[in-house]
Amino acid sequence: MSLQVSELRVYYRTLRGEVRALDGMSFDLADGEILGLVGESGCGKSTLGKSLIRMDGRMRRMGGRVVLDGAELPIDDDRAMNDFRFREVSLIPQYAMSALNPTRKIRKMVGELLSSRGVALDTAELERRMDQVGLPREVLDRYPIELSGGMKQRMVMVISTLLDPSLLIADEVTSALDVSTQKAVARALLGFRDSGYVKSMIFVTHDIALTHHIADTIMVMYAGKLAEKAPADVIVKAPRHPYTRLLLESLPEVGVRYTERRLEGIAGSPPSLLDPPTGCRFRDRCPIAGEECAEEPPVTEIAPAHHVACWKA
Amino acid sequence: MRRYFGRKLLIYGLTFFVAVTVNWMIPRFMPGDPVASMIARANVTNTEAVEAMRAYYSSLFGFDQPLWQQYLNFWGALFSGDFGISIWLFPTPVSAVIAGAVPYTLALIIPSVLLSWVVGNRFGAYAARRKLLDNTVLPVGYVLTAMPYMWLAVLLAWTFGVIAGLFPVAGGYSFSMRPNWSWTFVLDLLHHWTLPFLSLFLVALGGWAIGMRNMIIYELESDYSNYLSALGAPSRLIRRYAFRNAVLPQITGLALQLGTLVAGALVTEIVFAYPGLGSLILKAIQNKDFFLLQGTFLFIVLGVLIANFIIDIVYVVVDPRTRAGMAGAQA
Amino acid sequence: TGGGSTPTPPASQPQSQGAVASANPDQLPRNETLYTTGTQWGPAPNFNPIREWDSAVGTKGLVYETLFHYDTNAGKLTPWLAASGTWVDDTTYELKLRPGIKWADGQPFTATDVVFSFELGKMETIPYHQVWEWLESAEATDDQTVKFTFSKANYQQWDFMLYTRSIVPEHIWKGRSEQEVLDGVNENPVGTGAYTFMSKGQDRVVLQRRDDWWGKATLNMEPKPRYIVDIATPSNEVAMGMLLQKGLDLSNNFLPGVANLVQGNFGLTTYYKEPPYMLSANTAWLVPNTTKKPMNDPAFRKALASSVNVKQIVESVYGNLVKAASPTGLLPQWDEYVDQSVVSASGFTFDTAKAEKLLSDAGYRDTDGDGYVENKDGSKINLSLIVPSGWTDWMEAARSISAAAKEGGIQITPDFPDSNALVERRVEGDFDLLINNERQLSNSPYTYYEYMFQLPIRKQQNTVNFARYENEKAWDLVQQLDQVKTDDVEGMKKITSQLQQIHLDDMPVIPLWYNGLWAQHSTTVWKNWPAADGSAPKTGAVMWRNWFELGGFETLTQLQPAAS
Amino acid sequence: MLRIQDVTKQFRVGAFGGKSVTAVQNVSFEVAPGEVVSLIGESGSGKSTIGRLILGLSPATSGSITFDGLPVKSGKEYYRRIQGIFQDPFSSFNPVFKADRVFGMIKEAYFPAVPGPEWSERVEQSLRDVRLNPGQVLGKYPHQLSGGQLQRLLIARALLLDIKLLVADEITSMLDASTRIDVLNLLAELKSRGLGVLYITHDLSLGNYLAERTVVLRRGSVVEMGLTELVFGDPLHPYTRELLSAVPRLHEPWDDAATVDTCLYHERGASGGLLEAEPGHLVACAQLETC
Amino acid sequence: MTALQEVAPREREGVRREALYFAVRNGKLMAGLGIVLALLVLGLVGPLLVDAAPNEYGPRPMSPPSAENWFGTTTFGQDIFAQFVHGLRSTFAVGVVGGGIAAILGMLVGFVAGYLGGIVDEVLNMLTNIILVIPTLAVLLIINAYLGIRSVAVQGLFIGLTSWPWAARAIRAQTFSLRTREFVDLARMSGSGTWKIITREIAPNMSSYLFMTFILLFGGSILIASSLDFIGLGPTEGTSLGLMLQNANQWSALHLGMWWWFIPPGAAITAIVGALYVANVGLDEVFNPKLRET
Ligand SMILES: Nc1ncnc2c1ncn2[C@@H]1O[C@H](COP(=O)(O)OP(=O)(O)OP(=O)(O)O)[C@@H](O)[C@H]1O
Ligand SMILES: Nc1ncnc2c1ncn2[C@@H]1O[C@H](COP(=O)(O)OP(=O)(O)OP(=O)(O)O)[C@@H](O)[C@H]1O
Ligand SMILES: [Mg+2]
Ligand SMILES: [Mg+2]
Repeated sequence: MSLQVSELRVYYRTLRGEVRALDGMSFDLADGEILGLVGESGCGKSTLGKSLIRMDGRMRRMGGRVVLDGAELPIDDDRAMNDFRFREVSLIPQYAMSALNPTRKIRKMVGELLSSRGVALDTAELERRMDQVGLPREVLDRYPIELSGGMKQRMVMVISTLLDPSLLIADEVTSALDVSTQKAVARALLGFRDSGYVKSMIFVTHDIALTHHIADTIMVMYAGKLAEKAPADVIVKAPRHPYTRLLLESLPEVGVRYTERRLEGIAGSPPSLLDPPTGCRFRDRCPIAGEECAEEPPVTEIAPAHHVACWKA
Repeated sequence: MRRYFGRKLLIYGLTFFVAVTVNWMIPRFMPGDPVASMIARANVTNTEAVEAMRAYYSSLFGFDQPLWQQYLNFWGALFSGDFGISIWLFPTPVSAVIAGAVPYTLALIIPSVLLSWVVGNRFGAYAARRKLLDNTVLPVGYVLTAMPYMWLAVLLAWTFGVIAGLFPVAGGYSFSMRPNWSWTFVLDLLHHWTLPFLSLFLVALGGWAIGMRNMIIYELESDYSNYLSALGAPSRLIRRYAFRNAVLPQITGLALQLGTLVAGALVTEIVFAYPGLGSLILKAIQNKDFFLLQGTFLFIVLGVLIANFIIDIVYVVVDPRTRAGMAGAQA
Repeated sequence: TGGGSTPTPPASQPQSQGAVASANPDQLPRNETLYTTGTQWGPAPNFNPIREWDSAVGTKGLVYETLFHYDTNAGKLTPWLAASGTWVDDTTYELKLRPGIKWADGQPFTATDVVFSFELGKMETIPYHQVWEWLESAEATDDQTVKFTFSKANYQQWDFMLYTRSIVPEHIWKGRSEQEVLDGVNENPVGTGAYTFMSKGQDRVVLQRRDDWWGKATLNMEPKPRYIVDIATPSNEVAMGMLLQKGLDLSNNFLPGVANLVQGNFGLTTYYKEPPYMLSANTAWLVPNTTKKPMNDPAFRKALASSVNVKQIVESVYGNLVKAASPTGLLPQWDEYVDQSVVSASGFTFDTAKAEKLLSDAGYRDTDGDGYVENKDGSKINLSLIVPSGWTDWMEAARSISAAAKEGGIQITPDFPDSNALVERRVEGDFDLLINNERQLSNSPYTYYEYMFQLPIRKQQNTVNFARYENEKAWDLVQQLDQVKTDDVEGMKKITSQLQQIHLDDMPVIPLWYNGLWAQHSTTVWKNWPAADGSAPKTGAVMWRNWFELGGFETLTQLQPAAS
Repeated sequence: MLRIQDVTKQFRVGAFGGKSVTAVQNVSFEVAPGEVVSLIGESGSGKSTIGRLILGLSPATSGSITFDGLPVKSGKEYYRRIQGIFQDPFSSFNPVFKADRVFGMIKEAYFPAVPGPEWSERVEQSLRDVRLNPGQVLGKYPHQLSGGQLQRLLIARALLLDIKLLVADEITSMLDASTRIDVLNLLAELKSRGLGVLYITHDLSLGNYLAERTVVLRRGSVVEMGLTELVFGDPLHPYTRELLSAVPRLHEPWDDAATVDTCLYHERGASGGLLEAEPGHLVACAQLETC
Repeated sequence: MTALQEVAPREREGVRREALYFAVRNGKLMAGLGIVLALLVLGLVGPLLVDAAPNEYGPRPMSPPSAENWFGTTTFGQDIFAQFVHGLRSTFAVGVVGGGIAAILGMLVGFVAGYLGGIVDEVLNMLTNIILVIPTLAVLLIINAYLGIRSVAVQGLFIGLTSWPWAARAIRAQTFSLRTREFVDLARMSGSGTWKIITREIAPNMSSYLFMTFILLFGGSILIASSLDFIGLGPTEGTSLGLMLQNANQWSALHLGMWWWFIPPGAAITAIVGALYVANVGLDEVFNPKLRET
């Protein structure tokens, strides 16, 4: 067991009250596992990612714990967390395009970053990893502005994994890229796992199809809670949570034509996390909701490694 | 790169052209006749003598030629370094008058601009996001920038000069001195230079500190800073990067501020009777010395343009983004 | 001066130059140096004695000298380069020069130099060109004698010429073009005077005493300061600051509030210990443009004169640093030429009621009830009083005049154009009222009356009769005055009395106050400054151009080091 | 109806237009009434530029765009018949005003004479047409509405005018998967009412879902176009194939075989047109025969 | 990327309400505005309260602050408090006129250049750059000296005419980014013309920014005016804080120890301008969540 998250609650403090962006998340992540995290916009995916590495000023942990490789992560202690960052937990941010200091050549920046963490820059290793993602070596002697979006994205990937962290969080790393670059980046992530640069990975996206290609397990979130978590194929082929099902049904696959098969979206909109309703949070939009849904459904393991939070599953 | 500088040069060229043209127009189209004032001062009553003098001075200043000719002559003279003859200090050439004053002004402006910039930026960067310092540096900085130059000058003169008697309040060097490169003289120069310098330095310092503080707060919130802290980089490194990036706009700011700083120097010189361009301009205005005014004005414009150009070059050297943009590099 | 506060002296004296004097050859010894200011306002532009109005301090008087000086107290010429001068007949003047005088370059000073200097005036643009309208010839009859022959002997003006024109060395100046003479910088001046220029800087000139100066033996005089440093302070308050910091010995600036300092313990002195503190140097006049309505009416001008509250200007604006002028406007030095009977019969004083009466008698009434009188034809009167912008004391004075005139019912609006524009308007006659003080103390009231009455009126009036007052009789009298020998005081008085009558009857210009011969001295290093009481010298302590001949130089010879 | 003929667009960049970038080159295609044409291509391929040209928001450098035979002319009359909707619903609304201002602007410009109550009626009808509850969306600020709601408001706005063509530029890329499909379905319904739609996207699956015909764009030029089933079913141009292969599909692994040699990327020169590979399927590839 | 992050704002609070909420809690903003307002009120009401005319000679020249003369008197016995309150008025007037004109010009040039782009932009940009590089105080000196600026309004006018370039630059940059926003295109497709788009779409979006620009221009004008006044190029009618400083200096208040003459005007200018700047930071924090202290 590489990562264990239990009953994690992270709220945002705002003027109007607390936004319960993560409201009791529990899940495990094994060594070597890639976890795809999907869900509608605003369901708390990024919050989870941030909680695991660096909470911003408005986030508060309201409960729960995170254990990585047997050690508890002091996620709300910015200082203590520093020892884990980069070495144990690392991140490929959503904003990879602007994540590199624009006024430093990349080689220098990497060198300074590493030495600030007390590690000497191993150029050979760095270049080997760049080769692996198909980055030419002269990139190191360029400024970030001189790289294309895809190149920057891959460079950030290489940098983030230089210290072989045991957990890598990749938050929406592909959403701004076009399909061909998307594919290359996704492949590179897989390669990193396979080469052992990272042990396990959380891949955050809203593109289920893409997740399916790289993730071993897919976790679906809804309104700050876990809805369903299962091996990728299981989620795609035999989803049990009504939300997952509806989500999949609304995906226009290549080949699906309006004239042939009309897809439907999910009616309604997700609840406000400021003051979430009691009981099952999907209840209002759920076509099969029933009486029991007024009560919050527990996460149950209905099959090996298949967790669902639904009374009807 | 070439285009960038080409463009800059074009702007500077145009600015210079406009400035020179406006400048040329001053004595010709403004009320007040320099020839009349020359004559009035000479205390001549006799009509013929007045006429003779009028003719003489008109030709001396070139007013007897057609306007376009005067304009061309003006440019011609300019390129041969001839700014005409001062009326107030007749018959000293304007260039000589300016040359006498410029060292003082430069000695005030250059150190105060550079030092205030460097120190102000350090200060501001240091203060940003440090609650306690921020709460002191910020108000002090604002009070300093908000001070009219001359008021700070007057306050300094009053406290350190009149009350404490630590510094002289007028002149470029002691009146008992004759310029030479002995230590005593240099120390004396510095002694006189201190208060005017301080007044310029402090006002500008406040501005830079504030500017830097605001810039760096933005930079510390930027994506690359967040990324670095997510990777656990120590705040020392993050601050260093943020500083470097925040300094860049401050460089452009320096270019923008030059004009104001020059103006500040003028006022300060007047308060401290410092024998630089500021005192000269004031006298030129009071004495309607058009030619001297033209000369000083051109000199300042030229100085500011050159300084701007240097800043532009520096900017290109320090900011890779401009270079990359100019080379049209696309990866 | 009301309950004026007396500031406390500064804590210490930062400029203790004397201490290290001997250590550094480039530093002037404090106890042998006189620091002055109030004459130059920027770097010295030239050393050309012909440019009497803007040459470096001391060019005339310290470096170049004149034939005579004029003793303002005794009211007569003092021989200087000349040993004597006499009218051999009504149109011939013979000048004897002192023997043994040498130029600074060692060449002897001779009669040809004098002739040469006067003949420079034949050039049209030289300021004293007009002397050749009535001077026929100047010739050196021997090394020590010059004979001047006149077509018309203007005695009063001639005396003025004698002490105001510098004598320049022929052997150096010969062959200079008109332009060089008028506009030349004259970089290395060679004069006969007691000083030479030692150095010149951005804000100062330094003069050094010539120990081989002829006057030391011949006149038995020696100016005491070995060095004179004249500093170009940009403004009066800076001069005051330096004076207080003991950086200056003599300030010839108008220093408002100096009365407080004189009374406080600052080591500052002025000529008088009490108001007006200063000697008088010139008269400030209110000049009406007599070509314009209603200033063309003598009755209106007289009413105007009565409505000006000079006392308030003297007290509030100047803090009693000046003196109210007598109705004749003649300087106190010329008191003997004032005909008291004329003054008491026709003089005026500030009297609002009188002004109102004069106005209504003359037909100026407030017909529309706005508090101001109208012209006789009912049109509004709104006079603008122009004063150069930036001349703060005059600006204040103009405001005061306007306020007082309002009481009397005359509407006057102060206006502050730039001095250049003002000069142009004055020259062209494009003004209602202005204040002017351009005539200085001289050897004769003639210069004042010339200023008041000169005819003919030209399109442009450059230096005199700005009021454009036309009175043939008066001008005739002025010319007659010029023809009176300068030692004939009674003859002069007879004419000046008539002129005073005309002046007071017609009021072409209205005298306001006497501007001071601003001189405030510090006794820290030098003492025995001129003062009204005791045995102190009675000369003026000024470095102003054209004043060395009027006693400024003599003051230098009377100074004593404070330490002695 | 809409006819684009040999359109080229160059942008001048740099000081005084020193350099120029060709964003669109020799593009020709048509959109018929009631037809959805999808414009597909990678980022920067010139899709949005074409959309803006059609909408008259920027002028073409050369070539002609005609609508019902008349040239594009940005102005009230033109926009009565053609409207556009853009990628980002949040930036399409002025954040400082209420969202329903977009309707007010239409009234002000086109229907000043229509009395208030009647206008409200029309607006509400139009909102219902796009399946929005008027009560839920009127009088709210943009940030109080969801992306899907906002996009639908924009469609409703366009429908107030009797438009014939809607240019929809990536209108779903900022939306959730489920909202996205709702908007797409709405477009499809409009089509059936006779509205022509130019659907611009980089998501091939969406283009495929909706469009009768597809135009594939690469670096400003058309590389392949034709009936959607032909283009997607039998892509001829290597670029189209590569694009298709890169699309992640739920039930199939990525198809690496489709990645082809770069030598095949030779397009016909700017001079050449497109080859007709089969009826209704045009392609630009010089070496088509060899692959 | 940023565009994607914007999907979340459904939960965002009302922008305005939030701004107000932070505004009233922002110490800098409140303190700054408070000081400016207090001085403004003093300037407006003060002249009604003191009966001494500002330039009228009084009976007690050179007296330090006392019950009769709160701020003491000048060399001529003028009541410094009377001058001060009148001076405040004209100082604010110069700020409003100068800052207002500069803001209008800056907005005009900035909006037009930023929105129209192309050759118009090039030309305006060049103009802006030219005026930016020319040391404006020197120009003002010349203009003032020759045209004889003799009233507060004209002084403000000239300051306004020369101090807009940086504002134009900043506004242009903002407009540039706003112009690519899609609601601008939408407005064009609703038949709005250029002018309407600028005033109704773009400007309201930068209202806080424009306000802040005005504040800075306002403060700047006051400072420039005081410098001009000080060198004797100020208005000749009436009084202003800069003129008071000039007078104090000219009449040697410094050397005569009359501190009460030169301290209040300078302190007031500093207070007004400084408070404006501080308020500006406060505003910045209000409108820019990133800067809020967490
Ligand atoms: N700084 C913040 N302050 C207050 N609320 C926030 C903040 N950041 C996020 N939230 C709220 O927290 C909830 C979860 O946000 P989060 O960013 O984790 O969603 P997400 O699933 O990553 O969405 P997306 O797919 O749009 O990135 C949302 O309701 C959002 O409005
Ligand atoms: N205003 C402009 N000035 C200069 N170049 C431009 C401008 N607009 C677009 N371009 C360039 O034209 C090309 C095509 O841009 P366009 O926006 O049409 O692409 P797109 O296919 O819509 O891309 P995306 O999928 O990213 O929206 C790009 O290279 C772009 O840089
Ligand atoms: Mg997210
Ligand atoms: Mg696009």
